[in-house]
Amino acid sequence: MINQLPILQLLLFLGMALSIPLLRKRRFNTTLRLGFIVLCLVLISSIFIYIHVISEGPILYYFGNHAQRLGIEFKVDAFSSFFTMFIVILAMIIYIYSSGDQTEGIEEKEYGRYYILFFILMMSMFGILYTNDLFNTYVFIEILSITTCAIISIKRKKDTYTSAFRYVMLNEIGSLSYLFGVALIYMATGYTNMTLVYESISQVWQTFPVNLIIAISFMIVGLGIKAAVFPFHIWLPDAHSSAPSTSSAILSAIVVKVYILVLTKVLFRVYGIDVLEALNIPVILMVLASIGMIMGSVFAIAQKDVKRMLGYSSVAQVGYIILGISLLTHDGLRAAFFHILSHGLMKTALFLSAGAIIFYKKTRRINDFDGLGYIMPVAMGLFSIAGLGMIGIPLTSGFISKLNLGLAVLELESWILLAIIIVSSLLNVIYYLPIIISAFLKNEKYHYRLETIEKTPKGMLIPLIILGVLIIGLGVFPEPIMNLIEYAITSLQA
Amino acid sequence: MEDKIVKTMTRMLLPFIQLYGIFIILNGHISPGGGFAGGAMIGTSLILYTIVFGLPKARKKFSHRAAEFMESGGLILYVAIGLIALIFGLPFLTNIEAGFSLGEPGKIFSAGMIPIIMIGIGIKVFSTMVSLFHILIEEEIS
Amino acid sequence: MNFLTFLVENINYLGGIALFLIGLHIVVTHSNLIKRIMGINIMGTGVFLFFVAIGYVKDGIPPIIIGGEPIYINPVPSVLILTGIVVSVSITVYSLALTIRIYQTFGTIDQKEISKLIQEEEYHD
Amino acid sequence: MKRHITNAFFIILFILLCYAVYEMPIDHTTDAPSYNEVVNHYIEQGLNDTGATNIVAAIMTDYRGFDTLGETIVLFSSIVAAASVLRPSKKKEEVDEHGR
Repeated sequence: MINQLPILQLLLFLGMALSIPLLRKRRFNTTLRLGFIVLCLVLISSIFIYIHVISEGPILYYFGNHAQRLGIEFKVDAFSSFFTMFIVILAMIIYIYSSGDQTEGIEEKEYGRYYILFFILMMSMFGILYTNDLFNTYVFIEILSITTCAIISIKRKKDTYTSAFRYVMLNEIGSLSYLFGVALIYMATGYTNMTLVYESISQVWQTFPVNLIIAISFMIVGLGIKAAVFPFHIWLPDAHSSAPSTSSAILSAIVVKVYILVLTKVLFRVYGIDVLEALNIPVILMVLASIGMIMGSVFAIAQKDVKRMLGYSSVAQVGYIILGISLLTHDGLRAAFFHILSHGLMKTALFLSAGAIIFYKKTRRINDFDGLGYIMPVAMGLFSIAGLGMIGIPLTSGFISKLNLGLAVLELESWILLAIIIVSSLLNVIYYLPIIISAFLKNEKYHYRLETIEKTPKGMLIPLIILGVLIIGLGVFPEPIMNLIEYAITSLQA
Repeated sequence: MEDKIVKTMTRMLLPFIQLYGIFIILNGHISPGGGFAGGAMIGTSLILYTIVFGLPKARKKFSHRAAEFMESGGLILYVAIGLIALIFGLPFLTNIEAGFSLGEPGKIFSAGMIPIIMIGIGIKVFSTMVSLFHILIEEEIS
Repeated sequence: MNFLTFLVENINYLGGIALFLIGLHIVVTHSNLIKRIMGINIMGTGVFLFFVAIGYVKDGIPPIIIGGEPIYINPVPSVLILTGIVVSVSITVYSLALTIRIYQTFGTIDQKEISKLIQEEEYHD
Repeated sequence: MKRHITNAFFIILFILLCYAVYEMPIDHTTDAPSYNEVVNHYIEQGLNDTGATNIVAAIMTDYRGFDTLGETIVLFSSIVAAASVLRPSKKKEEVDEHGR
């Protein structure tokens, strides 16, 4: 029975998305409550799957009861079920925020469509993490990209359309180059199932080295465009500045991470470490990551609009994660996975609190933030906790991930990378600290209005508090999460 | 498009295009073609109708309620067929072991669930094409 | 001589790669939105042609079982491309819908003019 | 000047990709690397497994049926996406024409 759970989760999301148009007659928050129940069910079942997978090993699920090489296969192991749990938890927090949130630009009557897209998006992310088939990943990537574009353009404003259009164009180039990589791999090996491709690549890569190098570089470029790795990140800041803040939270905290996880799956499950080192692919990734870490932060400093700054800082943090992965060592992966978690939490916190601040204060410019700490204690408090986390102040999860990344890099004695990490952390300080300082220390401008504390609605307050607690909690006791990540790494490298 | 000749021509042509589309869908698992090709054919016949007779009349022929029903209906049909296998404990979308009749090859009701899925895909592609066309066209007028 | 046979034999692959790169070039250099959508379609056709060309077998017949021992072509790429074509249709419709909206709000579908208009707006507020 | 750089870049990419294809065996026969035992199984056992003579339809709906389900979901989400951009959904009370 446990084998059927992964596909039932997907169908649960699909059923919820299909049932929203049918529930239109009833009041809207019955749909919201039903959606929340669906999310809880999926969370419980993914915890259940995670426990089962840890004890009995990966679930292999062949669609249509065919042999592995004939049909499509779901391979649910510690790696995929760990990250699906993370995605569902984050999505629940954003879901609570967005259901309690009237601040968004989306009109009330658009909500039905927003949640249809939300649940189809969740379904495709679960599908991407579960499938063990290259072409099936492409189909799910397409569902993910069309729903993320639709989420951005649902806010009917002038600049959302242009940024959504640019996002569609770049996304389409990304998925077509990923498909080109799959075509080259199919040409060399004849399989699309990841484990079979892995076995045949380990024999065949001497005979078709150029073909496989170009295939993996097309995949890196394709997924790099979608994951906003540095040279291809052009779409991210515009998409973030115009999209509703719940969508940009989903986009930068979860969707970007899913594309990075697809890249790790392709690198480790399809190519394997020794073939990668033989074709010296990690060097490309390291170069991309380190440029991204520096340039992302440099651009972020120059920004005046809060959301664009957060977008550029996402580009820099993606560089951290890719750097961790490109080290191809156990510690590198551990640092990268932990940073995926901590950055997901912190970026969601930043976007949701920025959304609340922008709505109440009608200001998007960074230098209008002075004295905000007293006007909106919760939102600004969370913004500064997450900002301190991004800088890497001890007691926050950001510090732990930077520490691990530094240790992983030290293990390889590559001093340049260590210098790059330090420089980019300093750059982070330059653009996060001024906001926090001006929000709490400079308050003479708003002195006379100290007593009018904006009451953010309860529905938006709870997720912000949960996020703050999680960031601090992850920073203070990282051990339980760390050995969960150990399972994920061992299952990835098996 | 007030042209008389074009109107009578389409009125004569439409049934044959749609008949041929249905033929392609039903024979999807015997001869080349299948859900996509057949669905696209029926879809284009209705788009031709919309172009020639205008959106309001096309709305009556393929109303908004029917489009919405067909879209989610096609998807629900596909998922339901997949779930039948789950009842017997077999993985999702199993065909012959899950009790679909094999039939002898070359006949229409032969290959287990494949013709049913073909019909589901045909309905889905047809209604998606037509309602996408109506969404794009409708925006022009209003 | 060897290069010539390579050229003649693999003309499908070269065609696919050429279409892919032409499409990419159009999307990168042109600023008219409709042209960029067409560039994406050309790119998609290029990848699909390349993918189907992998399954080509000399004098193979389409995989409809008709008894006897004919040589069949490799059916797997054609199945994968069926899905790919439908996916690229839906992406094109979505970007066309966006272009209609952009035209209604900005009055132009040229990327350069649109970014100029946006800069002017940012300058004002 | 910028145009020449981009054109040069695309020509180099073209040559690179042709080199990738250059390695592949030239003759399109049944012993190409992609014509392996999976394809032979589809062609020989396809009829017995699924009963469909059209192997492409058999693969599309039976062997790789989940791909086609994923792709129907793409169609469904493209309608919702296009409608969310273009069609302002009417107020819930309007009974006659409910927006998608």
